[in-house]
Amino acid sequence: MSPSLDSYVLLSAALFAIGFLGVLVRRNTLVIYMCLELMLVASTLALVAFSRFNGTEAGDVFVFFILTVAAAEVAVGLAIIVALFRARQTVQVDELDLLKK
Amino acid sequence: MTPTAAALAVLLLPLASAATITLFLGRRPQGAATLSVVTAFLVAALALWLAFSGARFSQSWEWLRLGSFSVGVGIKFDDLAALMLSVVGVIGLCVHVFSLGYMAGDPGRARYFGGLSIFMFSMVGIVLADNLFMMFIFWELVGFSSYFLINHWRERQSAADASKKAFIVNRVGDFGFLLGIILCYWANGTVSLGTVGQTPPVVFSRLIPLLLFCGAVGKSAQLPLQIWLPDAMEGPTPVSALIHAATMVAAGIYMLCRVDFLMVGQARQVIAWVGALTALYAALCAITHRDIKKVLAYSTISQLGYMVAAFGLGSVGAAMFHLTTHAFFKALLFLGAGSVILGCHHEQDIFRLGGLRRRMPLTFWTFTVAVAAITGVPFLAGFFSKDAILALSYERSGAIFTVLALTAVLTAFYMLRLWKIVFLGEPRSEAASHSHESGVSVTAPLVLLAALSLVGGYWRAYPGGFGGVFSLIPEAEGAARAVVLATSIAVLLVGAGAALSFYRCDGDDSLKVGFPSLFGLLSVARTSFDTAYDYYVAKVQQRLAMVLNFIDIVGLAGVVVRGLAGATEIVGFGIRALHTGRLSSYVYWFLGGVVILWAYAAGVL
Amino acid sequence: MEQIAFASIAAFTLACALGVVLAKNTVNGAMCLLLCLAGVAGLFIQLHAYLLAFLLVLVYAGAVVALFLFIIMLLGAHGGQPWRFRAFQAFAGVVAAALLITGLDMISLRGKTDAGPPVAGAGVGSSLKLYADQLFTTYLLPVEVMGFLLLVAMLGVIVLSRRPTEGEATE
Amino acid sequence: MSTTAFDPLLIAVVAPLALAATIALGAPKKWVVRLAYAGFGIPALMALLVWWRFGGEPREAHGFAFLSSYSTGLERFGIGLKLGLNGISLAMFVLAGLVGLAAGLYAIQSGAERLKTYLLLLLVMQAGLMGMFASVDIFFFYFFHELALIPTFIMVGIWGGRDRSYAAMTMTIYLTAGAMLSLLGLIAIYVKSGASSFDLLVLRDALASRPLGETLQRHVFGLLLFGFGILVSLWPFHSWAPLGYGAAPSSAAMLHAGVLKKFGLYGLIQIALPLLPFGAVHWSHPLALVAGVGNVLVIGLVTMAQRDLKQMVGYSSVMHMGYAFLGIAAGTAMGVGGVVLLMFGHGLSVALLFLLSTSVHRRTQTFDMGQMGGLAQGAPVLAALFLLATFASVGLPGFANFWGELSIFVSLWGFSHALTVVALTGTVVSAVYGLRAAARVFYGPQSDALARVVAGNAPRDMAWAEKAPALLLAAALLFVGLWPRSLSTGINQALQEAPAAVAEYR
Amino acid sequence: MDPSNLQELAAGNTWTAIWPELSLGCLALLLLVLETLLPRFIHGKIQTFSIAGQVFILAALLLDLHTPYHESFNGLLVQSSAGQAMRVFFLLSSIMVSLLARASLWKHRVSKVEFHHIVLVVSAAMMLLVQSRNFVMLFVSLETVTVGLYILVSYYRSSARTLEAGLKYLVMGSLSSGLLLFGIVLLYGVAGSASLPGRSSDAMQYDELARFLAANPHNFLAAAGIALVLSGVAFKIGAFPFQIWIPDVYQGAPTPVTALLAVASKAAGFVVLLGLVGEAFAPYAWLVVPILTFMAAATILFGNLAALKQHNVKRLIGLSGVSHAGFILLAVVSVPRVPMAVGAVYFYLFAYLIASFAVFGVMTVLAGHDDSEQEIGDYSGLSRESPFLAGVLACGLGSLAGIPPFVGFMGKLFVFVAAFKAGHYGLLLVAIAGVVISIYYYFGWIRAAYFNDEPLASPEIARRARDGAGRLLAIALAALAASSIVFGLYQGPLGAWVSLR
Repeated sequence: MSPSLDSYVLLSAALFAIGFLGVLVRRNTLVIYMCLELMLVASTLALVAFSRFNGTEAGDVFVFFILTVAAAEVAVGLAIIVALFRARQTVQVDELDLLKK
Repeated sequence: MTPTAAALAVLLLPLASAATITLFLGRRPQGAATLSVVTAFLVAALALWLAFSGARFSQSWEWLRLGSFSVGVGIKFDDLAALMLSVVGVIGLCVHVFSLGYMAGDPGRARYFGGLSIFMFSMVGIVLADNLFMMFIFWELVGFSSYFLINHWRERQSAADASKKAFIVNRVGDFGFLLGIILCYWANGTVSLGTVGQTPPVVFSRLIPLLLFCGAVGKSAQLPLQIWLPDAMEGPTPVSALIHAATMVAAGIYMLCRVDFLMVGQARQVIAWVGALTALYAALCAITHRDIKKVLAYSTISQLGYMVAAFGLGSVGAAMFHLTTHAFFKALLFLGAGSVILGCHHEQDIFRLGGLRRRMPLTFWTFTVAVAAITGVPFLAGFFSKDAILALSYERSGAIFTVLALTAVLTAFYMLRLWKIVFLGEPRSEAASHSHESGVSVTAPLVLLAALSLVGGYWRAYPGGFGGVFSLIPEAEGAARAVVLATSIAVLLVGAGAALSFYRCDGDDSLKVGFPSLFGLLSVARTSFDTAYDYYVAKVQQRLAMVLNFIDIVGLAGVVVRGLAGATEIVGFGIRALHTGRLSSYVYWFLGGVVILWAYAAGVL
Repeated sequence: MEQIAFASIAAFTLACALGVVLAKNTVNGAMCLLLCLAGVAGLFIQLHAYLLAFLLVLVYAGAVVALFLFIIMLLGAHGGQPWRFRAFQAFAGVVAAALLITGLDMISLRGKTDAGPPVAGAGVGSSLKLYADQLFTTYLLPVEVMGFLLLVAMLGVIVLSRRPTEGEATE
Repeated sequence: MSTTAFDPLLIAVVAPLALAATIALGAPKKWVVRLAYAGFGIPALMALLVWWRFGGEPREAHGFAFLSSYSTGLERFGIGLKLGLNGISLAMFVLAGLVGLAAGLYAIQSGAERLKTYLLLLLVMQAGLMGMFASVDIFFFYFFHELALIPTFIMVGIWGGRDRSYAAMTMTIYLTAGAMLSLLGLIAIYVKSGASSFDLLVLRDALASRPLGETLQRHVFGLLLFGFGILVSLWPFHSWAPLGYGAAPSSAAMLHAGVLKKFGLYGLIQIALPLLPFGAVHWSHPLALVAGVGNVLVIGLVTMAQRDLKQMVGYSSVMHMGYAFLGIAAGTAMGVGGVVLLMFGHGLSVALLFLLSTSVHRRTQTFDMGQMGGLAQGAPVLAALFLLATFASVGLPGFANFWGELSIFVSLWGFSHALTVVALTGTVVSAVYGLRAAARVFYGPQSDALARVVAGNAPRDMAWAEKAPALLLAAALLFVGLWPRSLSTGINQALQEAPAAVAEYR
Repeated sequence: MDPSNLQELAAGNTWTAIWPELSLGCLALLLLVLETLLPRFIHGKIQTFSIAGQVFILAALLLDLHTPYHESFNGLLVQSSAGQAMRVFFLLSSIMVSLLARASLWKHRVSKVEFHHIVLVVSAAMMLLVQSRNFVMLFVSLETVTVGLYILVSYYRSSARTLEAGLKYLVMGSLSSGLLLFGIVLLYGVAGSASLPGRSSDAMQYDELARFLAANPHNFLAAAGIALVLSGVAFKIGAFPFQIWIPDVYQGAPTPVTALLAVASKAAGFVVLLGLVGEAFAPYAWLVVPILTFMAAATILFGNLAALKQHNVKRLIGLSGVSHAGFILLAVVSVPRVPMAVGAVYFYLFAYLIASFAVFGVMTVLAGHDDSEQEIGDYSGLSRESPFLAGVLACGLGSLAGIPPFVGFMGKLFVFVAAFKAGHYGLLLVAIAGVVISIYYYFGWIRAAYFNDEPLASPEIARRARDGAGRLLAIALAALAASSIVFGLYQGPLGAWVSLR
């Protein structure tokens, strides 16, 4: 017997939650960014599972777009982090508080 | 000229004169004076013509309508109005003419004559008014003219204070007056004197007459609102003669007579007692005063008390009769005093005058006639009218009769004190010793008024007749007649004798020297009302105002408004502080948001 | 059999995901991410989405994670910063975890899909042909937009990571 | 509904705006004053013209005459610029024209700094005022009010006296709050009437045949009452008024206290009473109590305690608004008509008082009455006018205010006996502070402080340029005071419907 | 899938329907081409060229305003008059942003053409975004917008503040994208579920999804998905509690980008929200309306209260923008019950566009090299130095504050009427409180510009105020100020057109 759809969804949700948790608790920009990627991947997992179990097509196509977007986002995001590191010599978000109040 | 047109002319001529003076003659005092006097002459002539031609009519125009509420302007010209109008016209003319001499050289003459014209307009308005609203309107306007004229010498602090006091005290009285009118309106649906008088009026309580009486209390300076009248002597003396002796203050009596049909027994009783007590109290006050005009002012209050008492005892005739004669001799007294003041370079302290008999003979003789008239020397004007009132009171109420008789003693006492100290003896000051009689414009009115004071009591001789009024004069019969006559002669002798024998013509008040404690007591009694009111104004009213002001500014505008603003700002600061600038804290906001939304979607919230 | 495979891959994936969050050393974190992605690719295969599994490995593992590692090295940021827990942060983290787990529970317990077994036949994710058909007909517009997106991203990276030119104001 | 070729109402609204725009777009300097004369003169002329013609004009729906409408592209929304006057709005329209002209003339001769901007803002305000009362569409009624309100804030902020910044801010926030609440009330009427129109005539027809539910009327009237009440300085929401007027430049204070403030009362009379008669009855008792005790009695006493002349005038204006609220609470044609007359009279007299206070300040360099005295000797005309204005505001017969107060007092007895007594007490109180102020400023000997300020030179009396606006106001006060039928006939006609509707619920 | 079917599907791609987006894309590409072809010294002119091109497209668009409601691209997009309106909206905003950028970029040594390129692409993507009726399309265009904005926000890469803003926007934006995506996935999954009634084979389509939701009015997974999607959109529009990033990012971002974020990006978010509330999630009004009601109230209060004590103008305008989002939400929550609320949203957006760009224009002109540090105090005495700029500022702020005769007032009026019709009385009271509070800070700003007698805070600002805007920008600002009054007085075309639906 194959695993149920629910178990895939649960797994995906767990991955999503772990990603979110990482964004919450980590202070290193790079790690935060990795966690954000994790959240996207979690979504794709659910998407593929749904497509498979429901027999619908759009989900699979969507994954392609998500992956592409993620790649572009990572490129831009890392560029920003690099630029920021150049300006501030740090990747710790706690030290980024020029803008407040 | 139809009577209506004439009446309208009487009403509007002074207004036109006032307007012309205000607009065009402000810089031409001579022109203003002339215009004003001519107007006064025309008014007097037309008034007398109207009164004696026997024309009696009423007519009314709607002036304002809002829904069911309508205010009319109209003329009700009956015997009562005719009598009052004649008095106003004659006295007004005398005073205008007198003013020509008295005010000569005053820089504010134009303003003064403008004020007189406004006053004439307002006074005539009261007289002619055919409904209570209209009467109230002119009632207020005479108050304003009085204010304006008392304040004539505006650089004087005392004049400014006195005028303010006069208006405000009158306003207090008018408070009741207007309330009474409003009640009357709601009770009867109208305040037209004609309509309310014809159908049996609805007087649902003693309240209406008593409230209307409040107006008279203020205007006629009855207890406890009498305080303004002595102060009002700050105005020029002719003004005192016209407004604060002969006409305006008597308007209270006139008004009461106008609304006679609204009176009920218990209200009359109150009114009679107020009048009697005022008469007595004012007479007592007059004894100790040194200022010639203020003595006369207290005398006026006292005589007005007589009239009010007469009305309260139920006789419109007696009240109006005394009003008429009083107008003659009191105007004469004031104008005489004016003549003295003018002759003595504005010296008003009687103990600094003296010996004017020889230097100002005409003034002396006319003044003597007036004193005789007011003290009730037989066959002069005052004798008849005062007798009528005494007779009335004898008939109706022994207590009031006693009070009034006592007042008569005092009247004779203080009037002769005044007369003796001012005119007899030797001059006691530079001013008095250089005194002189003034010109014809000053003396002519004196003579005219003296004549009227001599003959004014023979009411049956009045041409044209004011039967509607004078037929109501009560006459004592039989034994009562003798008692009253005896009393009046007795009081005259007692009072006059005491004064003549007691006072010496020197620079000091004999009473003060002889009986200092009595003098002190009377002085305290005189000033007690002012003291009480001053205490109220300064310590109660003003403090209350300050406290409320404090609450308004500190409590409301400060604590509540600024406090609310401040609280908002503190919240603002607090929320601003939420922007910590830390990314990690912002992520928690997202978490919070998602959790709230999830919770709601799941039905937890 | 499939159940066991799923369970083991799922456990592995979750563990690696946790590793990303917990790893002290950033490089280790990136490696965990890589393994996690491999796990997900495995799950894709189990779901018959072979093409997508391939894409995932190619794009993510091959490009993204490599890029991450590259940057970590470039910035020298791999020296694991110690976990700096403050009481408040720890508390907030626990609360956050609790809330997320509650949310998950609710999704899994109340949101049962009651789906039957997978629909027979392979989805579009399994073959390149089907996939391309979709992409170049129905979804042609998004693909075109995606082109612009990539162009923009490329320009952005160039603009942002170019060294500040001479005279450009710095703080 | 015809759009006549010559529409005096439209001209009165557009002329000041157009001239303001001309000035803004850079009219030559020497033309600015001339344009301003025209900008204030034309509305006043138009106002007098419609006043003259009003009696003979045919009445269209609900007693309105001079009706005309213009499209602004929102017909589908039920909004259109519709102008017209009934007896009530006629009175206010004339008031706005006259006070506007006086304020304008006074501003022109004031020599204010940045005079061009000052006149420009005043012109905008003037247009708003004229439009406010000429609008039959209640959206535009509100719109024009705001149009006039904004310049007020700016003028207080720029040309104000001491504390101007705080005063302007307080005023802005208070009045915005009031305006927003009333806007909500107006929207409520718009939506709930089912007419989907802001046209007052349409609304009246719609609600006459199908009145709103009683609960709804209660709530909506409450909204309007509080909104308008704040704008009219209903106690205890009055704090802005003395503060704002104390700081405002004279012309702005004249226009605001004299005309703009009447917006709320006018709205209650023209909109709330006819459309929400049950609400009016429901709220009348609390309203009367607050207005009687709070505005008349408490503020009356507070006014007595003022030393600052301008603040005193400000407080006295708050107090007189209490009478107006009392008249509205009474809800009869007598009371409401009285309110309209009072608005007219008060508008003129308070404007005159503000004008003269500034003239006094110009001579004494202070508003502190404790330091003044004896000004009448040097400036008799100023003194006379001030006395006139004081007596007008005290309610002396012969001035327009008197008729208003009298009608209100008489009508009030039918509503509440106790409050009539309270209100009448106010007449004494106002006499006390009014005369006290006049005495302190003008009479008695010249004070030492004043002597120091003028340093030996006798203060000069008013020149013609300064006198003319004051005389204009005084003349209007006297005219209506002596001939109240010139307004009351129209007002009475306009009050055929609303009080009857109110009476039905009472 | 047989080839004929493919042909048919390919034929569904009616490219002419999206000619404005295509033209913008081409223009963007053309810019890059010109940059490589033309010599360096006339690169500055490329900016002007870009603006001219946009104006040209705008003109063409204005000739083709009325479009019947129809689908294109196999249902991925929907064209309508409202869509046309939003195209105009985004074009106007991108023209303004280009103008502002032209005035701002020269103060920084950064590549200019790329900036314009990205602005154009982002605008085109926004146009597509608001026409999307399919979640795939929605996500793709949304991400294009977002990625573009990541770059633009961090564009002044030498400024630590700008980069910090960029990073914050990046993280928060990615997080919200993640939430949105997961929500979409959940919806897609549950709607395709074979065991539920109304199963949809293509739940990425709005109408399909709506049909499914209507058949399953209380599905938990769908509700959770909707909640997540709303969270993602709330980030875009800056609704509570997803607004917290706004002041920081607005402050750090280059001013033209701040304007783009504040106006266009927010407007796009709202139109997406309208589509969701009005179409896709319509059967779930029981869920959406309370959530948005709560958001609206909290957003209005939070935005206004936070702005109360704010002195940095960019943060202030950001927070005031938050409160405006609350007001628009007020109209959005009324949409399920009152159809005219849609018109109110559009009108408000246009009013907001006019007002905001007037203010941003003045801000840009006065900004120095580091434009993140502008304080209200810096504006004191502006009316003396430059009446023109002060006037434009006053028109903008007056309109934002919502006072007549400015167009912002009409916007508020429509929103209030809509909310009243829908019966959101409590919200209206909150909104009124918000308006009153907002008066305080807008007034404070105007007060600084007009009432203060002191000269401008620094000679540099005074010089910039005197120099004024460049000619093009000045014309644009004058037009904005004028239109803020004209549309306040006479709504004719705008009113009729916006309420066409």
